[in-house]
Amino acid sequence: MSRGKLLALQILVAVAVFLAWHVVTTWSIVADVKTMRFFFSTPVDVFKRVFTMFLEGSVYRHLWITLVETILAFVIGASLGIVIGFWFARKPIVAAVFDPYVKMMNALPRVVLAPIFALWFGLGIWSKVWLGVTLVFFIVFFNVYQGVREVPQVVLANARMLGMNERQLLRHVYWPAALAWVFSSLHTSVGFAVVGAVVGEYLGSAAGLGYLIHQAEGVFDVTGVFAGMVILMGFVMLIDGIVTLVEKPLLVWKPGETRTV
Amino acid sequence: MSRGKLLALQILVAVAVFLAWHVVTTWSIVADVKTMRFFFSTPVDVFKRVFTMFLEGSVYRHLWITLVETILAFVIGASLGIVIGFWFARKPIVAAVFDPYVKMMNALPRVVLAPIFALWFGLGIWSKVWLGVTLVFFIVFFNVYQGVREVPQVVLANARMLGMNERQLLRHVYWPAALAWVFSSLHTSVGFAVVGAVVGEYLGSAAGLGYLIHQAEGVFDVTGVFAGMVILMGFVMLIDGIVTLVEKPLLVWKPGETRTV
Amino acid sequence: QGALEKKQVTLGVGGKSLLYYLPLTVAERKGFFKDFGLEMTINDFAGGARSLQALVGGSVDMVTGAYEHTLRMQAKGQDIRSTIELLRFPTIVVAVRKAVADKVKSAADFKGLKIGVTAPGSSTYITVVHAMAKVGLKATDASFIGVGGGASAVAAMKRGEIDVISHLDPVIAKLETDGDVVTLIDTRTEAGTKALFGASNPAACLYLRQDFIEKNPNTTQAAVNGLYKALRWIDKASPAEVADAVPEQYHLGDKALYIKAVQASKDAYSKTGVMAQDGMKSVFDMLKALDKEMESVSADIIGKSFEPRFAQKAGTTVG
Amino acid sequence: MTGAPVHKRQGGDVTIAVHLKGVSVAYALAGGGKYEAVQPVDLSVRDGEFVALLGPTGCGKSTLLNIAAGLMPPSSGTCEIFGERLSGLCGKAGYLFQQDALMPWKTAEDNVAIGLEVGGVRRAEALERARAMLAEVGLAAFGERYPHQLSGGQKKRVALAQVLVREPKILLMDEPFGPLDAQTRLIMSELLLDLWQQDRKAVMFVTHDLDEAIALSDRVVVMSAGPSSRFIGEFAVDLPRPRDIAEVRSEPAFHRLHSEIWSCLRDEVRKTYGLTNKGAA
Amino acid sequence: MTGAPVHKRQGGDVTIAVHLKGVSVAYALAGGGKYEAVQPVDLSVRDGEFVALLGPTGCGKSTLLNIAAGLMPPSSGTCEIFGERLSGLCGKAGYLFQQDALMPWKTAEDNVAIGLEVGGVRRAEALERARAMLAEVGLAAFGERYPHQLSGGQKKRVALAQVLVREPKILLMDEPFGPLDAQTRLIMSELLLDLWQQDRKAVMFVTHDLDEAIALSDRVVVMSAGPSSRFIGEFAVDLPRPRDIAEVRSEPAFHRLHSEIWSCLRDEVRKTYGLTNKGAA
Ligand SMILES: Nc1ncnc2c1ncn2[C@@H]1O[C@H](COP(=O)(O)OP(=O)(O)OP(=O)(O)O)[C@@H](O)[C@H]1O
Ligand SMILES: Nc1ncnc2c1ncn2[C@@H]1O[C@H](COP(=O)(O)OP(=O)(O)OP(=O)(O)O)[C@@H](O)[C@H]1O
Ligand SMILES: [Mg+2]
Ligand SMILES: [Mg+2]
Repeated sequence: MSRGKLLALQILVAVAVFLAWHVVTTWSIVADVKTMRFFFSTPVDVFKRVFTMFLEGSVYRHLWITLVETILAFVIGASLGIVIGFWFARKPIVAAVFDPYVKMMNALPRVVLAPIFALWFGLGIWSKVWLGVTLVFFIVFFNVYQGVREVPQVVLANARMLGMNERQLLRHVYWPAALAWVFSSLHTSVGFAVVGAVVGEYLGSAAGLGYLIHQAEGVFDVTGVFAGMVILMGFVMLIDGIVTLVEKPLLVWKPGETRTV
Repeated sequence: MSRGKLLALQILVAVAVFLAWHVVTTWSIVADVKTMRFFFSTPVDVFKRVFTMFLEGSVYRHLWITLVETILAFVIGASLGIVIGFWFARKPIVAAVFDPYVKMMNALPRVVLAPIFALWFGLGIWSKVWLGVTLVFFIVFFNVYQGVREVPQVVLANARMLGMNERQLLRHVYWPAALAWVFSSLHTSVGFAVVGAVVGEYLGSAAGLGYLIHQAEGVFDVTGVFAGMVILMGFVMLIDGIVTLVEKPLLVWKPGETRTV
Repeated sequence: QGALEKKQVTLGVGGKSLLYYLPLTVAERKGFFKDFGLEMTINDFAGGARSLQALVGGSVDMVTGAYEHTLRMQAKGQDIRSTIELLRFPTIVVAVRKAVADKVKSAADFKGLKIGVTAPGSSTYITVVHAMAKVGLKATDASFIGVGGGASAVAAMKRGEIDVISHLDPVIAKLETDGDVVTLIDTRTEAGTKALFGASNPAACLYLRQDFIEKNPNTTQAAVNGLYKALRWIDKASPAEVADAVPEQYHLGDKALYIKAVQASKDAYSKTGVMAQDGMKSVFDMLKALDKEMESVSADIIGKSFEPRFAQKAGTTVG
Repeated sequence: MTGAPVHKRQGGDVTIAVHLKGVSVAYALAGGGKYEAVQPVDLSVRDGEFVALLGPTGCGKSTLLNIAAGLMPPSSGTCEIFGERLSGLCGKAGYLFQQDALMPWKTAEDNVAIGLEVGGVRRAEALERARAMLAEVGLAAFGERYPHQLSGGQKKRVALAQVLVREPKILLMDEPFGPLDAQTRLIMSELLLDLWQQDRKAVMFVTHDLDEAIALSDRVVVMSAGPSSRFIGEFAVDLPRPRDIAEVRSEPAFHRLHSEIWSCLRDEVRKTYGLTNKGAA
Repeated sequence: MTGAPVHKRQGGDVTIAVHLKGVSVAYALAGGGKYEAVQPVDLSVRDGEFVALLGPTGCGKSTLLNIAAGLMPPSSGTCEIFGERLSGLCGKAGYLFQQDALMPWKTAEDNVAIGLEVGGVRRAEALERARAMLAEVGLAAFGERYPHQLSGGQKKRVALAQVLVREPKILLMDEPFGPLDAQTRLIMSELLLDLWQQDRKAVMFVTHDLDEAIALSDRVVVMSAGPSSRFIGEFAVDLPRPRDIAEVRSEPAFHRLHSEIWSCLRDEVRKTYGLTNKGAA
């Protein structure tokens, strides 16, 4: 499908969603309009708000902080996930011993941990970053761990026969073989990095998109809440786009559909 | 390594953690003991509390509710993730069109969505279930989507030549090929299902472990908070154990290390 | 006034936009902290408990929060002291859903009902339980549902999932204007508070750690001065002026409604910043009666929980 | 029952099973380039005809089978199956791939049975027939093994059973006996001829074993080395059927054909082996 | 320069490169069972000796190579490499696997060069030598292709280059010329012999092509069919070296050997083909 047609379809979907949103917040079809607006605002208002936020310029500071937190959370979480994932995959004993603990830690509700993070890392960006890290880490970790174990046995045997030591195996075999899994997890975890940062801000902070959303929510300013979320989404698309850009050249070797011309 | 030795090592790790915990909450090494206890309680108190909670029996009702929520969230989220993941993987146009929207939705902070969920699904278990679903879904979805695309081209071509239609391909090729990815994502998402349920309860509910934790937090009863989290962890191990039990027989065909006897 | 030991301070609050914390917003917006040389960073938390945790953990220097917190902390051996009273009455409202209003006329009728509170254990919860205790009901006679702070509380009432709600503005204001509830107990007013507690009942205050106060008495004084100035300003200002002072979003999209809400609770803001002795005692007694952990705590902590000297000094120096 | 006419197409009374009409294939390379594997060629395989495809490595034999199977579209020309233009997969063909193509998550017998099951055969019956076919290829004792537990030759035979058990109208076989020892090769060839004899299918058979090609087929088609390979020779095999594969090699006609094809191939390979290298230096 | 003594082990003056001493292999099957692939066998390959391993499909040839490579431990017995007991991988050996074993994420030339790079050769030099070796196997123009863009025979030749470029002391080759046409096979055989001649390595060579085995090797070892296969014959190849592989086939000694080994093999396969099936029915 051509890029143009694809874009058209995508826009169509967006328009459909907005139309539905507009309709249910303009006419009392599913519920009383007043109630609907209380919970969902209206698309027009939300976009007006987004627009003024950018026009006024008040949003940039918050955006910048959330961006920094998100990127740090993403980079640190993904790196840790990759490193520890590889380590576990290559050291079955370590993996076996720590396996239950990793899973337990993954189940801790981050919301409850927030005060401890504030204690350890203060209220600056770092407590948010680490909150994001705890989300990103596990997603990447589990995928890397699995990805390494999926390396075809014969390719691995061949590489070892070629004289590769553990470090070289990592670089030339495990890493490229696990790459598809890593990227799959990165696409999931981009979103979670943002969620971590925003939730961190939401739970206690002085700036950032999460702070804005929290402020708006406290006074039932749904328009503000949705405006914040819309900005957030644009945000994720951006970072995800970067991930995709990095991914493409790294995965050229993938067989895929054979093409004749 | 033998099962016994493994267990011993695992217990060693646990003991080390408890010891460290005990030490920092008994002597003012890293920080004032009073402050440490305010945030971390002490391991002895926490286990005493867990013990009394089970002895008194007050916890069972809450545990049951959280269990139901978690399992529902897990099952619904994973099923949706699998179904939609397959659908997207098999319909490249659908995938291309909805791709940005899926990623956007993944970035919505669930905490902010809680009121909307409460509106749609009430304060009963369903709002918690759906909160959990929004976490589980994305993790499973992205992995299934990737897993399906990783099917070896020649195996796929062979299956098609054997006369399989789309439904049969799904069942006999895509599904088993993606299974390792699915299970990897399930291990991650078990934790997230619990987190979803607990956070949901935490944000508004009448029962459940999250409710207990929230209640304890409200009166600065850290011991109660940690007791809740300890129970939570035991909980996750249980569900994860079930996943592993299901996984084992389904993945026997995996090459793995060749063993001579 | 001596030189400030610390110019840059961080303050924690759990839900800054609430009317409960109006003096803080006023002091910030009107630049009252700056007047006394403070550069104040305000961190907003999801709930008062979190701001307190941040204080204990040392990530904020001071907190505007519930007076009850200082009592609880004193009981736990954490030396946290309040320095100025901001709100004399809890401003908590207990209201009942319209549909069951004719059957539920007072706390005595709460038996078997579903009661929504912000969070189990919180002050909204304690207030209802106190009211029930007064008419001989136990907490276990009703079921309590944590409905959270914001829109989910409104949603819960609108969907009819709860029969009674114990909450604060703006949730109450929203439900009242939409005509969803009938008010039973209203502690936004002196009369309502006295009726329920028999005395005033200090709610919001500024509290700090004792060691911080000791090391930074002038900084503490400056913060108290700023808030005191805000209290005086609120006392003199008309509700409309108050509405103009806060960010537009705080109006809930309806300025007239906001002005009405300010009007309703204006009386609750402290006049002097100094807590009444019987008020503190009443809070303490209530906690003691309702919380197992507080049972064995002696009344001595009341004395440590509030340091009047800063507010008193502000009263003499700040016009 | 003797060989088919060469270089001449049939009249209306003989159905043509696979008809490649001016088919050429160029692969898209990364970076926008392309590689012309096969230049326009014509090939028709009559119903019931056994055609062997020979050619130097990399000349495009597998490529042509893929086209006939409908796994990819030709760059130019068309492929007709029983007179109908092929678009999409060829449902009438069974394809034995050159690479391992067994489903690693199914046991040998499940791998064989599944082809019947998807066609609507009850599982019990499918399994029974699968086991019988596995026995035919000498793997009765290995039905419950997963592919990774089999040797190279055993995997190939499972794949063979997988294709044969479905009794397709057209057989596309890419080096089916490659990793088998000479003896097993003979046994498998006999099996294949037996089945083919019972119910004449059209067969396109790629092999590197000239003896095998002659012994089995009605016609041998030789391709030139790539790139842009074409057909450089077609040889009718006029040996009587049914043939005893072990014996047929001693017939004089066999030897004549053998040396003819051999020289045709040899020159081609030697030439191109040099060319390919120079083309890149 | 003629064949090695058979059935007698050497004295001290000849180094033994690979020595399998009473090696047996039993695979663990799922469900706790086991499958004895090879019963205790002894085999020694002297430094500089070229040994061909022949046997029916599934008899355990790849299994023995895996043992010699140190990829898995034998169930009983030991493997010694140049007199040292092997535990873990055999660093002195180059192994050409029966299956595709190229790294799919590396181009052909990177796949070949990596073996040098990990040994400490600078990348530029490694690439240069890799390209030269690819040219030797006739793939100069295909250096930048990824494995999935190559034909079956091309992949095999890349793998061959990958092994040869490292110049290992011991060569383990599992059907290296399987998917190649007869002509290319000859060229590759010549290349292999050339390299072997320059710097006598010990070679264990698995093939199904009897001609090839005789033409290349000093000794042919024949295995019985599995399960529990053993050595049923060892044949010294007393043909003069250097050999012209195309010509050597016309020598009478060649024919004598050929028919000897052939009959040894045939009986074995025919027998076991029946047995395996009965064992399962
Ligand atoms: N996906 C691809 N992209 C680019 N070139 C390809 C691709 N697949 C095959 N080729 C090239 O097309 C030519 C023909 O390939 P094909 O697999 O048909 O050869 P073949 O005749 O089957 O050879 P072999 O006997 O070695 O299996 C080869 O030169 C190969 O490199
Ligand atoms: N992982 C395994 N588990 C169980 N049995 C196995 C395993 N690998 C191989 N075998 C069995 O061991 C026997 C020998 O296998 P091997 O791969 O060594 O045969 P081979 O001589 O190389 O055969 P071919 O010529 O077909 O490649 C076979 O019967 C095979 O089924
Ligand atoms: Mg091919
Ligand atoms: Mg083998």
